[in-house]
Amino acid sequence: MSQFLAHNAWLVPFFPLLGSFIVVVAAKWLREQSHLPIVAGIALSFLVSFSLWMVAGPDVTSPAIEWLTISGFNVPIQFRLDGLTTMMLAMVTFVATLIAVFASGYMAGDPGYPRFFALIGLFVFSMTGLVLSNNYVLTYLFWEGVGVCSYMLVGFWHSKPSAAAAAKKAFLVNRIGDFGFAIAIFWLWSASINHDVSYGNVLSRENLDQLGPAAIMGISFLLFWGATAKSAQVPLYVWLPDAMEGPTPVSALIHAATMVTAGVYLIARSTPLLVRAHEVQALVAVIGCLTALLSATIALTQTDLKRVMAYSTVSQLGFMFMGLGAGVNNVAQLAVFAAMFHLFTHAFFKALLFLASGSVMHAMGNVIDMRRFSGLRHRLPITHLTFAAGGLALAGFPLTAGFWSKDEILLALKHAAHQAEPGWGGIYVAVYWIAVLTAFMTAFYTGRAYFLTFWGPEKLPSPQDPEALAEAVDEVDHGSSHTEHDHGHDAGHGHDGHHVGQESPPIMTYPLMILAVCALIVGLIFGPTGLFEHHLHLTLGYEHLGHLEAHGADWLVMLMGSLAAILGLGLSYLFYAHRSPIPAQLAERLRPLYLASYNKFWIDEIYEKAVVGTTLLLAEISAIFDMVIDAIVRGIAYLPRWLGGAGLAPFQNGLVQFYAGVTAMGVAFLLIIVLFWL
Amino acid sequence: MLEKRDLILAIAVIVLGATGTYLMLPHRHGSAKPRRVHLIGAVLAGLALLLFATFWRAPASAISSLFFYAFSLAAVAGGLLTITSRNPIHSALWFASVVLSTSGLFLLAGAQFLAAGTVIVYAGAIIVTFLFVIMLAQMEGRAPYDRAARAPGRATFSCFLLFWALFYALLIVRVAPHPKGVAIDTDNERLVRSGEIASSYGLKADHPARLISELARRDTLRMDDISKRPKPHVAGLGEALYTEHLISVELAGTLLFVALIGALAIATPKLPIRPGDPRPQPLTKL
Amino acid sequence: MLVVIGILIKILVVVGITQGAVAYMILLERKVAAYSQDRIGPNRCGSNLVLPGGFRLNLPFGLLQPIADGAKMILKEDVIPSYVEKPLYILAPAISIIAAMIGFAVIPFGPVGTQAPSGVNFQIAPGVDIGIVYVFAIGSLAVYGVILGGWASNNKYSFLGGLRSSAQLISYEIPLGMSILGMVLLAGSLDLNTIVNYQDGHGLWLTRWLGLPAWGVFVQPIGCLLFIISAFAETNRLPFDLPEAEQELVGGYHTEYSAMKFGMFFLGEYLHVITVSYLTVILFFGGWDAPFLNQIQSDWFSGLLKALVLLVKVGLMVFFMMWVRWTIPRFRYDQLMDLAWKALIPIALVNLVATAAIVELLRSSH
Amino acid sequence: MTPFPFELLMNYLLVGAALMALGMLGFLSRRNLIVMFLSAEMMLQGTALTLVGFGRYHGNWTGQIFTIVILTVAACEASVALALILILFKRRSSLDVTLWNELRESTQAPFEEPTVEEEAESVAPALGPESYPHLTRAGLEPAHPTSPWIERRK
Repeated sequence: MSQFLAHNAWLVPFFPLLGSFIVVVAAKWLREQSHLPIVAGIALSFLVSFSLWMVAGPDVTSPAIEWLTISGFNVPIQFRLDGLTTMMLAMVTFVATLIAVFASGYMAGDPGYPRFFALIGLFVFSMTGLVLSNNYVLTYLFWEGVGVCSYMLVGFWHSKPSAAAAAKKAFLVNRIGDFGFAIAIFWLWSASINHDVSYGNVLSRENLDQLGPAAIMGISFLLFWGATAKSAQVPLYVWLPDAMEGPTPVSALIHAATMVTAGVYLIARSTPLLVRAHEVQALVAVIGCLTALLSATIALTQTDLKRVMAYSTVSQLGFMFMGLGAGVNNVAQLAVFAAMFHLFTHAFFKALLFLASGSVMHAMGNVIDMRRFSGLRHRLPITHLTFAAGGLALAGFPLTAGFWSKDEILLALKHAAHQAEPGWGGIYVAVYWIAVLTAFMTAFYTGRAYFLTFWGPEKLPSPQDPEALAEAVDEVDHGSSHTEHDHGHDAGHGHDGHHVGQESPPIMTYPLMILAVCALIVGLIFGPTGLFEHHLHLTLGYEHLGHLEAHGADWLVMLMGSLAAILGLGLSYLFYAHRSPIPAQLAERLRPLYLASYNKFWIDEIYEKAVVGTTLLLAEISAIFDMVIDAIVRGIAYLPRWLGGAGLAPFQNGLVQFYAGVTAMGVAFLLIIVLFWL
Repeated sequence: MLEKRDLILAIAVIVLGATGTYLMLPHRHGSAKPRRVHLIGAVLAGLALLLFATFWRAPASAISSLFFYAFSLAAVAGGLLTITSRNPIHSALWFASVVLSTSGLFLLAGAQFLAAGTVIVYAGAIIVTFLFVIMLAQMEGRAPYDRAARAPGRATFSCFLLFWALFYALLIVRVAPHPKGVAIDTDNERLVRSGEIASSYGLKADHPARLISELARRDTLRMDDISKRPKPHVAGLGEALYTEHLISVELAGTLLFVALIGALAIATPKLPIRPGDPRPQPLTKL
Repeated sequence: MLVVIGILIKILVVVGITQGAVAYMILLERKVAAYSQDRIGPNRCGSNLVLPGGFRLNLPFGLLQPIADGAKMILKEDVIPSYVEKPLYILAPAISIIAAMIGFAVIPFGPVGTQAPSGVNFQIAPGVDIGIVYVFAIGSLAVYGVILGGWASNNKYSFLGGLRSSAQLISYEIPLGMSILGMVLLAGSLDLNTIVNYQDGHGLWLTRWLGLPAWGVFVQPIGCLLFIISAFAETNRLPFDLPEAEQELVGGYHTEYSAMKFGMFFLGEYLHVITVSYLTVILFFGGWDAPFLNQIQSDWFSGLLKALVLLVKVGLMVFFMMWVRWTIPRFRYDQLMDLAWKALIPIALVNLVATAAIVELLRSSH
Repeated sequence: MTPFPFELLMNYLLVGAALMALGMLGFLSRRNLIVMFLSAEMMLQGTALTLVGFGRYHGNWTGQIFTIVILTVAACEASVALALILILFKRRSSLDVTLWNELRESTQAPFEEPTVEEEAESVAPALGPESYPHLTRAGLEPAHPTSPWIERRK
């Protein structure tokens, strides 16, 4: 049975691919039914993934199919079915199924409906392939596939300049990370035993033992470099907030299931390698910490609901990296479990939050600025309740999903502070406290978003809003339709005829409800019961990781986490539930800080000036140099042209007999030369 | 290398032939050449042909040599007249004589099937050409382009230069007398190789597969079998065609088929465009 | 040298006999025509003949008519119009008759090979591997006589006749050639002797079961039909005599010819009829094969007997051709072309492929 | 098999070379497309002769097989070339090859046809009354029309 299932693991990526193939081929006939093959494909893929959960084991692989064989370099198509993979697969396909169902309602009426679903299918195909593949090269292949799909989906409304720019940005930033990953693979290939880059070989003990310290550190660093781009860490996180330009289900997919988790997965997969490089681990933790803090600070002041969610994703990813970075010595196992558990729970509640935001946006006629609506809890009861559930989970409210996973990360950090090499412990202590602070901020901005949207006096967006007017003026000024907050696609996004302020149709609310239930209880089911830990234990190389003899629940850490969550939520309730003037006063008082947060610390502008400007300058200099080269090349090219025009053109007189005569003469002369001179 | 007598003779052939042919070819501007010039040209060319014939060695038997000389002279003379006739119909007829003589030479070289095949194919082809000439050209009488040649001097020079090169090359060839008349043994290796295949299977002598493999390693390309007796002509040729050259046969068939379709596609009469019909757009903007 | 002399003698004999035969075929044709039209036909020449010795001879059926005809042909004034292309005008009838005569080189007139009596060879050029291909090659040359005659006459009727004939001959050569390929496949050779000998044998299982000889007409009925139809067209006989259709084209390509030149065209045509009849009999009617004749030992007597059988069969075939001439009306030209390209060639192709498949199956079943 | 010594092979090669050169000459100098086509076929004949001679000399079938392939190619060439000639004639009502030189270099001037002298080639003189068949005395001699038959051939 398990053999049978393992042999058929290829079905997981195959079903979504088949679905998108059907959509592409039959788009003309399917039109408004284009979601059916995709939803069916992803759902089938989920069923297979779920059954694969049963057969997971550290060394279960599907049979290898020969693919790339260049003497000495052998990359087969082979799938690995260990705990990590099956966990990711089940999570990805489950969340993706719900998102696809939601999208079938959300995207209804869009002219690119079939294209959208074809891309969704391709996206899920790439992600499942990435998770399944058993070697770095195949992973890299699907890694790029994920990148391409995200490019096409973020730029789905490509006629909108902002969407096109966001897609380009996402792609380019990801290329920077891919570069690091590629070099890591080259290094692995040259340094590993047998030049075999499959996980089973690379992460085996013999191989890790024979790698030099420089190789271990360098490869770990490069892998982490690759992960920073994909998983939106400082300094390459800038693409993720902009990716909001895509349709909301895409955002949900990217943030929850498919794209950003790829980097975390890569690092988790390579944990046996990473735990041998303490410096890189510390770097991972610090970068994660920085990311979490930075994005949480930005999220505090954003007025765009989806943008708040985006920065919260960045922040939560930072948490995951903190967890991954905490795996020193004996904490390794605990740390990676914690990070992956957070990834797991985060998928549910973040998908939920994004879909709920989408639902709000859908109901508000594509307006997403929180200043333009409020008090929606009576109008959108289901959205309200589900958003609340997701918010609680994100804030880490006790007993919700986020609580358990965040708690484990904090626990891992705390242990890391004790277990780290002498001199490094301080870092982890700092990281720990910043994490607690970030948790508090998380709870606060989650509460802020929630209360601003659903509480307070009921208000629906109208064209007379000062913000709306400002936008309109902006548009006139700039002479373009590019606006930060205009997420919808005005022409035919299918919300015409839909009255503003109504609850979304059931096809959109049912996925929300399912996800809400998951967000509330999934942590309770998998966390304290040890189910998750037990399953993840079946991963390649994890049994050799250091682990603590006994770690029960640490009440102090739990208390800290709960306290942070409850304090944050309480503070936001005070500030925003009934529209107190305190936040405005605070913003006035701390104006520079507020502005910095509001403008995202001007990171984008700095990048624009520093990186893009430098590159352009370099290009200018090169262009001058190029002109010289061009002149030489053209001069050389002109010479034969001139010679031919003057000397050889008369021979091209178009008379076939002339050509034949020349041929005859040529043959005769050649023969004579052969006869007399050779 | 070459005997002086032969060299002089060869040069005489070339010079006389070139002069004669040039005189017989139409004038460059189509001006009429007097009958006398034609006559001189014909005499010179005929002289060259006779001198050329001295380079031929008569075959052993009298009848063969009679036929050989007749056919060869007819072929070359026919070729000369084909290209010098003002009237394309005469050209076609002279070419028919060339084809018939060539078939006769094929027959003398033991290529009976080819001789008959050439006659069948070319008889049809020439008749069709004939019809074309009659339909297209003869309606207006002798066209200016039939009366005038394009650069006859230069063409004669280059072609006779080519002929001289070929002629000289053939004259200086000296081969060692052939011991058996044929070159064998180069493909013994192949026989051994296929024999190995047969024996490696360890088949019994009367096993059908063994028989087939033995059949396969017969040398199909030789005109005589292992006991040096000539194979039956058509059977031998067919065997060689359908074993060694099967791909060539298939390719030739494909080629014929494609040419058939191509000729039909090219020559199918297009409907004339009447005034008022939408004009077809020219395909210039490619 | 003896061989050469033998061959020359054979040539003389064959040419003489065929020329004589042609003369009497004309008489036969006239008689057949007459009886078909309920007339009597020539019946004077030879009756009431007074021989020098005072003997009176009374030959029936106008048996001396051919001699009178021949004498007329030879003695008539030979007119050559001044507007003709003279060399070709003279060459055309010569080509016509030569092409008709050299086809006889490979045709066996009597038993050859294993059935022949020793030392006798009823064939001018024995052992030509490519027999039937040779006959076709020569046959394709015959068209030159017609088209050159038509063109050189410089007369529009002749010209039209020549054009028609060339198109017709080229078209019908294809089904003619393809119709015999079935027999060639079955016999496994292009040599006429081998094909005849095959028909002595047992043939396919169907004919064996029916108790029929393995004659081409039984093992290749479709091929036989196609061959006979195409042969009529090749010989320009009615119903395919469009090149010389009297009513439309005056006389076709030989309008301008008179005297012996005309006679040569005539001769060529009838020689062609004989050739084709021989071919039909040899390819499809068992050659010299006749019931009970196989049992006789090969000697002079049986050899002559077989040659006689062959001759009788050929005579019947010739009679058949004349019979058809006075029975079936002429085709229209487009119908003629349609028949060749749309009916005969496809049928011949199908027949060929089917035969090839059957031969292959039978061979592999052995 | 009768022997086929080198001398006999040489005969074939010489005749083949002559046919080849003559065909080339015809192809180069004649302007009628059909005659050019015939010349090209003549070159193929020369080649075929050479190949058959070589095949016989070496005692194998290869030469003949090559020649069969040449026959095939010649047949294809005949069909396609004649079809092309047909449509070329339809376009220009002429078989002159020099009219077709559009593939020349765009900067080149088109080929200038040398002026062909009209009626340069004198046709055999009309013989007047003698152009009629010589009639016997039996019939009356008809009056001669003013334009004799011969004019049709111009």
